[in-house]
This record gives sequence, C-alpha cells and structure tokens, in this order.
Amino acid sequence: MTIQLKTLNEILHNLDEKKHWGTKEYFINMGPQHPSSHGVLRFVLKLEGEIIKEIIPILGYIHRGIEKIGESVSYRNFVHLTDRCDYFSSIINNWAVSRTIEQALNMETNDRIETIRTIFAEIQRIQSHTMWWGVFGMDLGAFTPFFYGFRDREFLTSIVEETCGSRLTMNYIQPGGVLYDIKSNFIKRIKQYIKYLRPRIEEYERLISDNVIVQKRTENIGILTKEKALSFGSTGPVLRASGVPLDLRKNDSYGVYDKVKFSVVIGTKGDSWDRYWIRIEEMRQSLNIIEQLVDNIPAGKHMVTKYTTKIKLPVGYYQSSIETARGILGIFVASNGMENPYRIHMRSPNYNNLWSITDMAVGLKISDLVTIVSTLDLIIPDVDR
Amino acid sequence: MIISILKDAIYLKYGDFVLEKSEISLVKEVIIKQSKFLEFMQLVKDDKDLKFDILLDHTAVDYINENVFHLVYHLYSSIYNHQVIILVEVPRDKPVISTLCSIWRIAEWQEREVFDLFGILYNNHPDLRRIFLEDDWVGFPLRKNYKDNFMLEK
Amino acid sequence: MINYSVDNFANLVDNSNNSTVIEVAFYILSIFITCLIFISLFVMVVVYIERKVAAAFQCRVGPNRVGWKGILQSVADLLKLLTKEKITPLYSDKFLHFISPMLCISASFMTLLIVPFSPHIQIINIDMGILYWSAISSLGILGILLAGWSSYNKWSLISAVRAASQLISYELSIILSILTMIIFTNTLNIQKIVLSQLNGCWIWRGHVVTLIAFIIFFIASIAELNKIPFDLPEGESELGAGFHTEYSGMQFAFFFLAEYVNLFITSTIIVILFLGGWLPWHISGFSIFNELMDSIPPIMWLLLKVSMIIFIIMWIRWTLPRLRIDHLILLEWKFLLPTSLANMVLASFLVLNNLYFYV
Amino acid sequence: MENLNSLTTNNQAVILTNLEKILNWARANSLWPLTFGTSCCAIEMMMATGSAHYDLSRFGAEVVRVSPRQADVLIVAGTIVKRMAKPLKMLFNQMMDPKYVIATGSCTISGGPFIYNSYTTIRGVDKLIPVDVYVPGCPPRPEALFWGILVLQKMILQNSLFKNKKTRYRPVLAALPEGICIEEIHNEMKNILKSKKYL
Repeated sequence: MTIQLKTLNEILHNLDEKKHWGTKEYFINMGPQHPSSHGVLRFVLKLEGEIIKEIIPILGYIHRGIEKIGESVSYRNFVHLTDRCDYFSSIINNWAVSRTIEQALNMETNDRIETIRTIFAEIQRIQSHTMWWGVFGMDLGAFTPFFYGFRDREFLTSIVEETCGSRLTMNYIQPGGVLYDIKSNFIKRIKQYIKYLRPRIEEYERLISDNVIVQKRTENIGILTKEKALSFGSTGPVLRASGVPLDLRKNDSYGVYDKVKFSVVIGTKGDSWDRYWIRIEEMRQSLNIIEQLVDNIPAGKHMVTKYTTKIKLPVGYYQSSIETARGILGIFVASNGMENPYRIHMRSPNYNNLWSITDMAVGLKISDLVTIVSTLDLIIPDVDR
Repeated sequence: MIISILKDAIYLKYGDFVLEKSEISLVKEVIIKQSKFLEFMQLVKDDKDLKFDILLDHTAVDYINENVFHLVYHLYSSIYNHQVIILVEVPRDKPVISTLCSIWRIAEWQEREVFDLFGILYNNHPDLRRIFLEDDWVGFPLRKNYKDNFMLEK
Repeated sequence: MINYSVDNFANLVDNSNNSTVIEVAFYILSIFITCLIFISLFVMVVVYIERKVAAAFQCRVGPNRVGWKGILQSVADLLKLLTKEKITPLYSDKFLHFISPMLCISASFMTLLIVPFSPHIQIINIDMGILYWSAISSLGILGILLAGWSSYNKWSLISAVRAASQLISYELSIILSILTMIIFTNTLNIQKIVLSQLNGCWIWRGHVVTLIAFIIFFIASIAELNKIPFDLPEGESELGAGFHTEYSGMQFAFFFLAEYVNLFITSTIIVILFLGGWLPWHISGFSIFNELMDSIPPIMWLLLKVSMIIFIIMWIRWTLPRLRIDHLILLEWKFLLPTSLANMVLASFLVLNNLYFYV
Repeated sequence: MENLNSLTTNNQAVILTNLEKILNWARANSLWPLTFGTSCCAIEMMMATGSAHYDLSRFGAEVVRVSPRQADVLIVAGTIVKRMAKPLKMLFNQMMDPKYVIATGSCTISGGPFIYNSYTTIRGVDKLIPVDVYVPGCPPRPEALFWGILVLQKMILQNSLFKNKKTRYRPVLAALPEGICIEEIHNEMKNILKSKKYL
C-alpha cells in the first residue's frame, strides 16, 4: 500500500537532486503562450544544450470543467458543449453524443439523416486535415502553407455555414436527426469543391511532402512502435501510423460507412513521416466517400423527433464511441432517470495521444519536439476539457 | 462479438472474479471484486481469445447516497474489435485501488485525471499528482458534495 | 565604349592636402547624413515590397489601406517603433543590453562605405574593399551574441548560441568563394573588380567554377542573413522571438534595420563579384543594343541587379521550411566547405592555363 | 509637464496637437497583435490574421509578434481559466506602452457558455486586465474582429485613450442612446432573471 502524493514543485525539485547537475543541463519552460503549442499546452523541458533529456507536459490552462457543467445541463444542451472541446471535429462530436442517446432510447433514424451525417462528418474531417496541414507547415518554418491550408478550408467553411448556420461550432447533429435540411445548392457546391480540392492536394504534396528539408526533419523522428502505441492508448492517425488498422468507421460501421467503399490508410514505422503522410491520404479517402454519397441522398424527414421533446434516459450506463479526425471519441453516460445526466464523461482522443510524447521526444532536439507535437495534431481544449 | 456473448464468456472463464451479474442496462459492463482486480486485468489482457490490448478509457462515478465510487474501465481489443466495460466498486471513505500502470502505460495519466477530479488514490502509482488543477487546490470538483463559492450555481 | 574614369569623392578631398579639420569633419557628417537618408528610404521601400511580395505568394492582398496602396505602411511602422517604450530587463546586463543593437546597426552601416553605386558615386574606394566587407560584417555576429546573452532569457540565450554557430560556420564558405573570385580578378579593389568584367560578367566567363562559387556564396549569404531556410536564431515556431525577445521600440527597430541593410549589402557584393556591378548588359555583337543599354545610368543597373537578387531571396524565404540545427551545421562543414575548397583548386588551375573566356 | 497641461484649454497640449495626430496615425495603422489564443476564438483570430480570405495585413496589423515586448495589441481569444489568469496578467504587464486589449468572443466578455457550474472559468477578462474593445460572438466571425480593430483604430485616432489613462472607454457606452445609462439596463436584466418569466 505505497501511496505517495506529489506536487509539481517536488517533481521539479527532485529532478534537480536526482542527477547531480552537470553545468550542461538546465531547465526551460515551453510556456502556455508559445507559438507552436497549438493553444495553451506547457512543457517543462530538461535540456542539455539542445537535446531534450526529460519532458513534463503540464495541463490545466484551459480546463473549464465541462464534465461538471455536463451534470447540470440537459442532454440537448450538452451537445453544445462538445463543440467547444475539439472545435475541428465539432460535427463528429455532436454525432457521438446524439448516437449515445439514440442507442440508449433505441430511437430509429432514417437513411437520409444517416447519409447527411456521414457527409458532414467527412467534410469536417477534410476541414480538420487541411487546417492541420497548414499549421504543420507553419511549425516547420514555412509560412505559406498556413495560408494555402486556410484558403482551401475557407471554401468548405462557407459551404457548411450555409447549411449549419455557423462556421466553427456547428451543433448541427442533434439526438433524433439533423437540425436543418441541406440547402438546394449544397450538392452542386460540394461537387465543385471536390473538383477544386483534388489538384490542391497534389499541390500540397509538391510544396511540403516532396521537400527534402521536410523529409529530413520527419523521417525516423518520434518513432512510436506498435506495442508502445497500443499501451499509450493512442488512437486515430497516430495509431494507424504505427501499423494498427483500427478505424471505427470500418469496425463499428455506423452511419452509412458500410455502404461506402474506402480504404483504411496504415503506416509502417510509426514515425512523424507516416503520421504526416497518412493524413494527406485520409483527405483523399474522405473526398472519395463524399463523392460516392453526394449523388444519391435518399429522401425523407431530416428530424425524426421534434426538437423540443425532453430526453430522459432510463437508469444505467450508456457508452458509444465514434472516429473523429484525431482518434476515438467515447461518450460515457451514467444516468439516474433524471433530465440531466448523473455523470457524463468524454474519452478525448487528444488527451490519450498526447502522453506518448513523453516517451518519443527524449533524446531529440527542440525542433524535433515541435515536429512531433504538430504531427500528433493536438487540440488543447480537447485535452483539458 | 455481440455484447451478451462477450459478457457470458467472461463470466464463464473468470467466474470467481465477478461480483454480480448485471442485466439491467444495455452496456456490456462486468462488475469485478475489488480484491482480485489487478490480477483480473492482467489475465484479461493476456488471454488469447480476449486480448484487450487498449485501455480506451478510465473514469469514475460518484454514488453519494450508496456511499460508493464506481470505477469504470473501458477495454478495447484491436485484434478482435470488441470492447467491454469493467466496473469496480470502491467505498467512498477509503477509495484506494491498485494502479494499472504496469499493464497499460496510459493508465498512469488517466488515473491521475481521476485522482485530480475525484480523489481516488492508486497505490504504487509512479507520479500521483493533480493534472488539471493547481497543486494547492482544496477538494475534488467532480464529487457530488463539492462546495465552491467561486462557482455560480444555476 | 565609354571609358569609365574612376574618380570619386574620396580622391577629391585627399589630394587637396591643405584640407583643415573642419572640412574633414563636414565631409564625414555629410556622408553620415546621406547614408542615413538612403538607408531609411531603402529599408522602408524594401519592407513594403517584402510585405507585398509575401502577400502575392500567399494569395492575399498585403497592406493597401495606409496611404495610397499602402505606401505609407512602413512609415507608420517606423514612427510607431520610434515612440514605443524602451525597456531593459531587471536582471539583464544593462550595458551589454544597451550596446548590442548599436553594434549590429553600426556593423551594417560601416559596410555601406564601400558600395559602388556607380564609377563616380562611391564613398571610399579603398584597395582591399572585399576584405573590409567580410571583416566588418562579422562584427554583426558579436551584436547578436551579446543581445542574446545579455537579455537574461533562456530562449534568447539558445537563439544567440545558435546564431553564433550558424554565422561563424557560414562565414567560412563565404570567404572561400570570395577567394575563388579573387583568383580570377586578382585585385581586391571593388571598382577594379567591376571594371575587370567590362567585356563579360564573371558568372559565365569562368563557366563551371564561378557558377559553383556563385551558388555557394548565395546559400552562405542567405545563412548569413538569418533568412529562411536558415532562420534558426529567430525561428518563430521554435524559439519565439529569438535573440531580440527583450528588445522593444527603437532597439528592436535597429535589429530590423540591420537585417535589411545586410540584405542590401550582401546582394550588392554578389552583384559586384558575379554579375558585373554597375556595368550595363552588353552583347558583344549588337552595337545598337549596347548603345541602348548604355543609355541607362550605371546606378540604375546596380539597383536593378540588386533588386533581382533580393527578390530571389524573398522568394526562397516564403517557400522553404526551416532546417534543423544539426542539418545546418552538417550542410556547411560536410558539403559547402569541401566543394568550395575543391572549387578554389579548380579556379587556380583554370587561371594558370587561361582556360576561361575573354582572357 | 504639469504646468504645461494647465496651460492647455481642453486638456489638450497646444504644442503637441499636430505631432500627436501624426503619432496617433502611426500607432493606429501599425497595430502589431500578440498571439494569445486559448480555445476556439483563437481559430477565428488566426482566420482573420493569417488566412487568404480575410487578410488583416491590409490594415497594417500583419506582423504577428510572439514576444510581448514588440506587440501593441493583445487580442484575448478564448476562455480564460483561473490557472491561465496569472500568465495573462504577466503578459499584459510585459507589454510595452502604448498597449491595447481586444477581448474577442463571449468567453472573454462574460465567460460565455461556461458561466454556470464551472469551478475554473473566469467570467470576463476585464476582471484581470483593462479591455479597450469587446468583440461579441461565439466565435466571432473574422469580420467582427476587423470591426473590433477598426473601432480600436478610430479610438486611437480620436486620441480618446490618452486623455485619462486610468479610465478606459467601454464602446458599449458609446452605442447607448441619450438618457439611458448602463445601470438601468443591469437592473432591468436582474428583474427579468428574478421573475423567471423566460423559463
């Protein structure tokens, strides 16, 4: 029964005594306000010259206590809060909550709703990957990809905004259906966009992937072997880069993913290059999915239950997980029959992808740490919730 | 595998670990005795036809009127693509359970999150400290009886 | 053919041997003021052009609200920086923190003296012009190092040490490629180097050897200017603002100014050594074409060629990502240095057997 | 300096009027923002400063500085929680005068969707640092951020920040019609909340 509670100062303190300090090692604080920390993630690095000896991620700089708020908020309102966690796959987050509630109340949704949901999930995935590609270029030092990534994402955002009404926090998929039916010119604009984005992805490859500096900076950097990836609980592109073909769209086949032909992209070594290359390939897969779906959207109502009906889940535990752009998002609900959940927990993909960096980044340089963090594609509000 | 078959398989193979069978809810959870918890987890991971190699999620639920914590472990097998939820009951006044760091590395930080928000202690956990809140934070926010004058109650 | 007689201000003052102290002082003051005006105008124009060029590469518009088409944008920046509050951090080394921007800006100002705008417009035509330039430009490294060291900030210390290792190691290949060119021109005097290219600039007269020397010099000068892909000292995404983190207001403007003056000077040195400084572009056979080219004054020729080099540097800046520190050092010591040494041997072989064009 | 001010008529130093106009014009047209994004509003801020469609460099605010020393305007984008309050205050104090603050998004104005039952969210950034311009929206569109920056530019040009540095103008006040003050609106809102008519 050996329980030793520690505090951060003790950790930082005994880091000093554990190894007698050579004049070389020193502490540095890659603080909450750092350009490449994708938000407010803080690393305390123990450096020797430029090589990282030890890395301690410190979180909590954007911890708003969403799970505590979730306990005093009705199920329909909790869908709003999931937008504010991982704002790059906000529609997919809404889908996770609505799917949990629909499974609990075994509420049936028709084909039209499922295809619209799948189309918007794939649109959200493309949006998140183009944004990631721009920020990846910026982290490696090239400023122009940032603008190209945003430019392509902006076209898609205007299409989505026309239907969902908002650009970033969509709150579009509700338990029992979709908030608004798709607009008339949605299909035309999406087809135009697919024709527009395909040559763009080739342009991305020419600008970044074929660049020898990028290849040198990402090959064999931050290798995550298969066993380590599994034991570190990483999911999504990070896990698939290490060679594990785990993609809930294929295994769980919710929505209309079973009716659509797409391949799960798997890497071999699990280094930063694989994680980079997989996301570019996933963008192409998402485009194929949308292309197959967009022509034959079945007719039907876009909302099965009226939006204002109150939702009460019977007593017990409910859990469902979904594949977002960054990994598996699991919603766990413990309900005691009341209108708001007794306990609601989000299994955030970013939180579990983050911790493999403590093992990967040791022995590498600061610029490698920046590359790894940006290939892990972390969203810090989703880490802290 | 369909949920019920998986639960029966676990009951059959590890009957003495299971505390009581729960049929009430849809989810595939199995309640385990607190004493043989670590041993059960190791067995479940290495079992050749279960092979739960990913600890997807770990959280806790605070039942204040039954004066008990339910610890929830969500396991997933990347080979057979099936998943199960393991529950452990821990008394509210002495919430101590053994850590799973030796089996899955991610458990170290998931347990730190649950310690930070619920106050559940894990013995021989390598680095048990708060992860989201300041170290000098008083109280554990997600407990039902958590009082905080900073918080606006709706 | 116009015969360019090389006489300029310096000679006028020297031979009048009875020049009193006041005349010399007045002369130096006038030089300083002309340099200051030229530099501030030049930097404002280049900053504006760099922003517009960057905007063009990134398919956006760039500053166009301030003044007609955004012309006054850099004026606004300069005035704002002038009136910003100045700070010396509490535990910083006060004197060094104050002196290092001065060092940086003075190093780049002093190299202005040898810039040959045209046969008549050159402040001093000393005999060892190129040697003077390489000596003074290495003074700038000292400024950066002191800036990083004295501002009591771990990040700027890392960036200063990175800057020192990068600039010193790339100084080598710059000087070696200058030596290969000196083998061809066998004079260090800048005007004589330019005049030696009367019937053809060096870059294609020395065919292979001078081309290699040009490429090495170009890469090393980008590294010298801390421009992407070599901008490790102030890498935005790694070290934040690098060595000038703790500087604000006019001191930060000095670093900003020094960077652009160095850009101008290095590209003029490239133009002098390889592209035939202020000489018009002549094609041997076409006399009418040559007359037409001679109508443009030599100073326009120099500024045209310099702006071409600056555009290429900007082009590279807005497309390539950043190198890692060990790749950077590896590129210099394992690749650039050996090639420039071998290049020098090849150059001496060429010169001995007169194997280059228009001997 | 004191007696000089007494000389002036409407608290405006006669000698400095033109110089001050030029300096205000320079400061207004080259606002260098400091990157301080915590959550979703940061993406809309990046969309405004860094994207091809909405280009903030048209207004001269293109150089996004990382170090607080060289930044002029601190665009607070995203929820501020208790643990982030200290770094935010430190950053604001490290910035050099003349500095301005734009609070974008409802999280920075009033805590946004996390007002109730959140044990860490700070309800409103103006509890920590003086704010010049409030940009409403969750997240506010890039055009809203442009509105905020243009309002700030107008305020700088009107020199309304320098007269009395202690009180920072709240643009909300400027938009109010005559005869109505902010307290009346607060009381009205309180009555509605108490009466629970909206439930």
